[in-house]
Amino acid sequence: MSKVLKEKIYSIEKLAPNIFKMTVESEYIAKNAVPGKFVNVKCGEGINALLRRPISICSIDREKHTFDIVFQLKGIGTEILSQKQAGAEVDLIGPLGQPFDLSDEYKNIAVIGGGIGVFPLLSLLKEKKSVSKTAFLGFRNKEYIVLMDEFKSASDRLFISTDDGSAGHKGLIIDLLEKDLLENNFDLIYTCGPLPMIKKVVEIANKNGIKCQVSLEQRMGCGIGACLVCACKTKLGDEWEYSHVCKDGPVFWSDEVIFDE
Amino acid sequence: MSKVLKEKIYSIEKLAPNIFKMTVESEYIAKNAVPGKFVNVKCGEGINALLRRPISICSIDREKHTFDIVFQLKGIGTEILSQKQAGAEVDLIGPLGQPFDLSDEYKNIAVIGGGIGVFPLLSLLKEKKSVSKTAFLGFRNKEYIVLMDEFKSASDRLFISTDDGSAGHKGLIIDLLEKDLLENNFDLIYTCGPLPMIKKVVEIANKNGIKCQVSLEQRMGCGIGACLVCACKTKLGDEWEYSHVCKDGPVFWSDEVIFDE
Amino acid sequence: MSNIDLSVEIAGVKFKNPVMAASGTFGFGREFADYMDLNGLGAISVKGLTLAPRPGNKPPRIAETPAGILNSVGLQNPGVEAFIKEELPFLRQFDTKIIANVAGSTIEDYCEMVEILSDADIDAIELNVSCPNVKAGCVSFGNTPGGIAEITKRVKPYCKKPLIVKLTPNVTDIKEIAIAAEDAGADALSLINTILGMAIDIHKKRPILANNVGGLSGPAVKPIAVRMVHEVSRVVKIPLIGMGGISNGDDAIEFMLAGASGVMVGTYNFIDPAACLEVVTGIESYLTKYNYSNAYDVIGKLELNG
Amino acid sequence: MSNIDLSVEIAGVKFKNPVMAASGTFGFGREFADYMDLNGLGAISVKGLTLAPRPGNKPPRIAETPAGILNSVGLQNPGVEAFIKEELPFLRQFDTKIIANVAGSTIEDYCEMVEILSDADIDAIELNVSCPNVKAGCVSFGNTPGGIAEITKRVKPYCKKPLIVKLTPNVTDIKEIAIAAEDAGADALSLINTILGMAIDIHKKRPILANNVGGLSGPAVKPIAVRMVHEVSRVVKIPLIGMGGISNGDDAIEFMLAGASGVMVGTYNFIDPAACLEVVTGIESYLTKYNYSNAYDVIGKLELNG
Ligand SMILES: Cc1cc2nc3c(=O)[nH]c(=O)nc-3n(C[C@H](O)[C@H](O)[C@H](O)COP(=O)(O)OP(=O)(O)OC[C@H]3O[C@@H](n4cnc5c(N)ncnc54)[C@H](O)[C@@H]3O)c2cc1C
Ligand SMILES: Cc1cc2nc3c(=O)[nH]c(=O)nc-3n(C[C@H](O)[C@H](O)[C@H](O)COP(=O)(O)OP(=O)(O)OC[C@H]3O[C@@H](n4cnc5c(N)ncnc54)[C@H](O)[C@@H]3O)c2cc1C
Ligand SMILES: Cc1cc2nc3c(=O)[nH]c(=O)nc-3n(C[C@H](O)[C@H](O)[C@H](O)COP(=O)(O)O)c2cc1C
Ligand SMILES: Cc1cc2nc3c(=O)[nH]c(=O)nc-3n(C[C@H](O)[C@H](O)[C@H](O)COP(=O)(O)O)c2cc1C
Ligand code: FES
Ligand code: FES
Repeated sequence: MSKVLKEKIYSIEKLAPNIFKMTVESEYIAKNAVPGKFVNVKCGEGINALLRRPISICSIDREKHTFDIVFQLKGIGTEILSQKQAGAEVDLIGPLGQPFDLSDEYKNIAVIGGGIGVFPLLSLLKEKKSVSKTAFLGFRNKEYIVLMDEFKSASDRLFISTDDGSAGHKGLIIDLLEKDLLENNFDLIYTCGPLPMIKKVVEIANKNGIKCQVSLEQRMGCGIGACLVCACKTKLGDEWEYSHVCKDGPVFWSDEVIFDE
Repeated sequence: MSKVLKEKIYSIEKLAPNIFKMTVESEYIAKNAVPGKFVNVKCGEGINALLRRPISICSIDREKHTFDIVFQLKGIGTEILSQKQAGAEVDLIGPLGQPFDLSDEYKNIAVIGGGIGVFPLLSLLKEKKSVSKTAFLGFRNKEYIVLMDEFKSASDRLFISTDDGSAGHKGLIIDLLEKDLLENNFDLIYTCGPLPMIKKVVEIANKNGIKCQVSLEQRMGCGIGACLVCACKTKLGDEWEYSHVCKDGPVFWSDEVIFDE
Repeated sequence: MSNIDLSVEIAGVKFKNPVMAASGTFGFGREFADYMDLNGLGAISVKGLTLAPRPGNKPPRIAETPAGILNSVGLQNPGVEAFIKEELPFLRQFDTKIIANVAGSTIEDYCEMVEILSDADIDAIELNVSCPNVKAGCVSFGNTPGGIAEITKRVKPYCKKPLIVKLTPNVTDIKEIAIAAEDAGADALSLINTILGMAIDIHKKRPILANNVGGLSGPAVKPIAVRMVHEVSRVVKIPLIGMGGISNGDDAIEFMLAGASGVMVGTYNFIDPAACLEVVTGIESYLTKYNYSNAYDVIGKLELNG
Repeated sequence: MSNIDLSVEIAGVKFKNPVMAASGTFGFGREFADYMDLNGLGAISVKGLTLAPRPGNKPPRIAETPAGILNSVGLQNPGVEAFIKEELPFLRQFDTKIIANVAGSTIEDYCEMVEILSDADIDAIELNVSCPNVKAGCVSFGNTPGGIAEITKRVKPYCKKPLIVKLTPNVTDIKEIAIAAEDAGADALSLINTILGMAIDIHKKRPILANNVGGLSGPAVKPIAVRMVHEVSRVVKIPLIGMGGISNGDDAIEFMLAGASGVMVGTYNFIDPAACLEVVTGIESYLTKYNYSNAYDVIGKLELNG
């Protein structure tokens, strides 16, 4: 069950240009969150940035009763959020949504993330029980490569790309996945990031007969499954229907989703 | 001339239940302000508490380059303002409006203020060149009686009333003025406070043939005389017209104003 | 506060308090049960129903605007039969009134739905004749006196439940629309539905909503909604349910003073899933503060400036 | 940014940039000269003028609402003759276009004013046929196609200046009003005027405005205004001046994409007396960012979602 919570900000840190990490003290979230879930944050007071903003849980410290979110400055909501100070309160609802499938049947897994989408994959890597874990992470440039210690220690193999080649492979992270697949295979690929990347990953997974979970984004109203605005097309027998990212997702099996819109 | 200024808050202090004093560092205002003028403060960010809030200048420290405002919590704007911290910025336009007439011809003056209206009278008392100065100040109760050291040292005689009699005279401050007028006379009475009080003061002043200046309030849009919303009825020969509190006031001669609305 | 009577009667139905969840913002109640006690609500107006299930519009279906939102859900719903079978039993567990909100593309649709719902265990029917988010649809009925009179009159004989007609604000003169609905047999009116709007992504040079336009709701529309409730309250005798931007008890009191016997909370449910109950508490505090004992001490009690 | 051409042509008048001060929010410009260089503006639309001086409505004349304001100034102004004699010479010192905004209670009033202003040193006339704040007044002309056609047609022969007709949003279908104005001879349209609203002081149980109702403006109305500009741009050929809630360059770009050749800044002048110039700078930055060289690279360039 998710709750409306007013929690204390333990710390806030600028990780990269426009990217912030906020650690929030929350016994409830730390206890109930699982990788892939998100929180819906009221960034502004009252009418300011009226709607809550969905942000994925990036990592969970179950002992310290804290969790982290990592977010990118985009508009007014994330801007206000980035200005909050340690010690202040943050108003959020969580944990929300359907998480990644972490069941033991998937032994050899890969995560592939792009941009801000790499961060929800961190808690997945951390919490997935001991198996072979490969991470493919794509960034804009060197400056955006952050939390590498954590990613390294949570994964067995780690591949990095940047758009401009300032670190790791120059180009798309997809390239590294495709290359790696020539020699390796995975039971399950988890992906999160820009839609074009996700589509490409799903295509590759399909071609290679690998199961795949995608974490999707859509503009939200309520975040709890009531307003039906966060629609995403999914299969229903031979037909389709609109499922909802906040309730049926954000994590879907790739073969449930129809990517034609 | 008035300016749009982003100034630093030097300190903020809760004086009484719901009453705050904010000291702002501003070379420009400290240099250009005179008693009776006001500043127009953007309390919230962006659309939050959209309009600026007019607040009178309560005292001016021309050496330290600071000025004080004292404000009462009323709604969303003053609420946000009260939560600002020392060191933060405040966005204001000022100094605005027509000030009190402090010319030397008025030797024996009285100020009479009620509630939050007492505070603009403080800078008047402080800056009026050495004459006989009597202050009549009405408060809700003892708790609201603040800045008394400053009022005392700025005035020659000081009378206090409270609604509940918890300090000073029990009842209306008007009573004390009327009583004092039996023995004393004034060249000019300045008044600021609730409209019923102002009207009563004007009546008393008229009856006693004393000149009177009133500081009025009206809901404002621009604060600079352009939008014409802050209308107040004033005489125009035998007729009347609408003047504007932000530009033609907030201080008016009582015989200019028509109090029939 | 215990001796304050918050109950109101609208169209012959007694609501325990004036606060209701607005259609389309509360689903079928399930999601909110986690966040509050649904027994505390005066009523729930369920997500707009159509005869057949509808998938709704393409996403994005929402855009934030200053103090408001635009939505273009496009009436995604499982259809009236599925509602009765799968959703109503859940809702009926709670001691609150259930209003079925219906929309159609033909008058026949409306009549058929109203007939079906008349036999269901609901307390009232709300005709959505003004949904701006479906292409061929109900828009046209709601924006002329003739249109609203016709649909109300035609639906009425099929309707064994109290009939609430929901008005669109996208009209020149809402008074004449309200009068037409009253004359045609509406037992109550609810207003306002959303206001047609558009928000543009200046980087993509396209509207944010896949549907291009959507309905504006939230605090931004409150002054328009209050004005319309006030206007309508002066020209009709049937009770009104007011909505548009209500986020707390004080907002609700504005609508009640303006003439609304009931109020609905829409968009604010998204910001605070317990918003409806906070509105109830807020109304109660206001009544307490002024020593009123009854919701009717406020309803329609606005005095105009001379 | 120097090689960007911000100029636009509307109704035969060349404006140095699309940004104008909206009528009633900028007085006659004097007060703003302290805060910015008026030469930076595309135009100033002056406070609404009437034939005889008008005292305006009782105060309070303004109420704040979520992300907006209600006003009921009631056309306080010194009259058209005093404007020409006492205000215009000041305004003419600056290199910016001057638009005279006029309102009347009879068509004859409008004709007479337009005739007088046709001989004055102004650049265009804007007919306010939609002011919601005066009791007997211009409201009625603006909210039917017949009304707007008649006033436009009757005024036109007296008008030797480009004629801009300002549309009210308080209508069911703004497209038909716009078409009627175009057909009747308007050279350009400006929109939107304010939306009728009410705010209530729940403690006094009275409307905040002495006039009870007022016109809503400010960011809250932006999505409604953008939608209307978009709708109108698809049905008329004459140029549009868009307004309603513009507070920065990005907002202005929304209106321009939706089809406005010019934009006006109203309420935001109160929050930032240099707002108009910030909008100019914002438009320039946007054009620079996307390597556009010309305002027309944006105007009407919205692509709809399929
Ligand atoms: C399930 C989920 C998880 C997410 N996790 C993260 C995360 O971990 N880190 C992160 O930086 N971002 C994440 N996002 C995206 C994040 O929600 C948006 O960047 C954010 O809402 C932008 O708000 P804003 O006010 O800064 O931008 P604005 O553009 O001003 O926002 C305007 C409106 O659009 C919505 N919106 C804008 N972009 C998006 C988007 N991409 N997805 C959904 N709504 C959007 C906002 O919520 C708001 O309602 C996630 C989105 C979803 C749906
Ligand atoms: C010239 C002048 C000087 C003032 N000086 C002081 C002062 O020194 N200390 C102080 O505490 N207050 C002063 N006031 C009153 C102060 O402006 C209001 O209390 C304040 O604007 C309330 O804002 P709010 O957001 O807290 O209340 P809200 O009620 O939420 O405000 C809503 C709107 O109404 C306006 N408003 C509400 N009450 C008043 C009022 N009494 N006068 C003008 N506008 C109002 C607000 O500005 C705002 O636009 C002065 C007013 C004027 C006109
Ligand atoms: C996401 C969403 C969906 C809505 N769906 C419906 C609907 O199905 N039927 C209906 O009559 N009104 C619908 N509405 C309108 C609301 O019931 C209400 O009239 C409007 O939102 C104004 O109230 P508010 O400002 O409190 O949201 C919807 C509103 C929103 C925001
Ligand atoms: C205080 C005030 C006075 C106004 N007076 C006039 C007027 O005299 N004539 C007119 O055509 N519009 C008048 N308007 C409407 C504005 O010109 C503009 O159409 C409207 O405010 C929407 O723009 P905004 O949201 O940027 O303010 C007035 C608006 C305000 C806020
Ligand atoms: S955001 Fe409301 S249903 Fe998903
Ligand atoms: S507030 Fe605009 S003229 Fe006074």
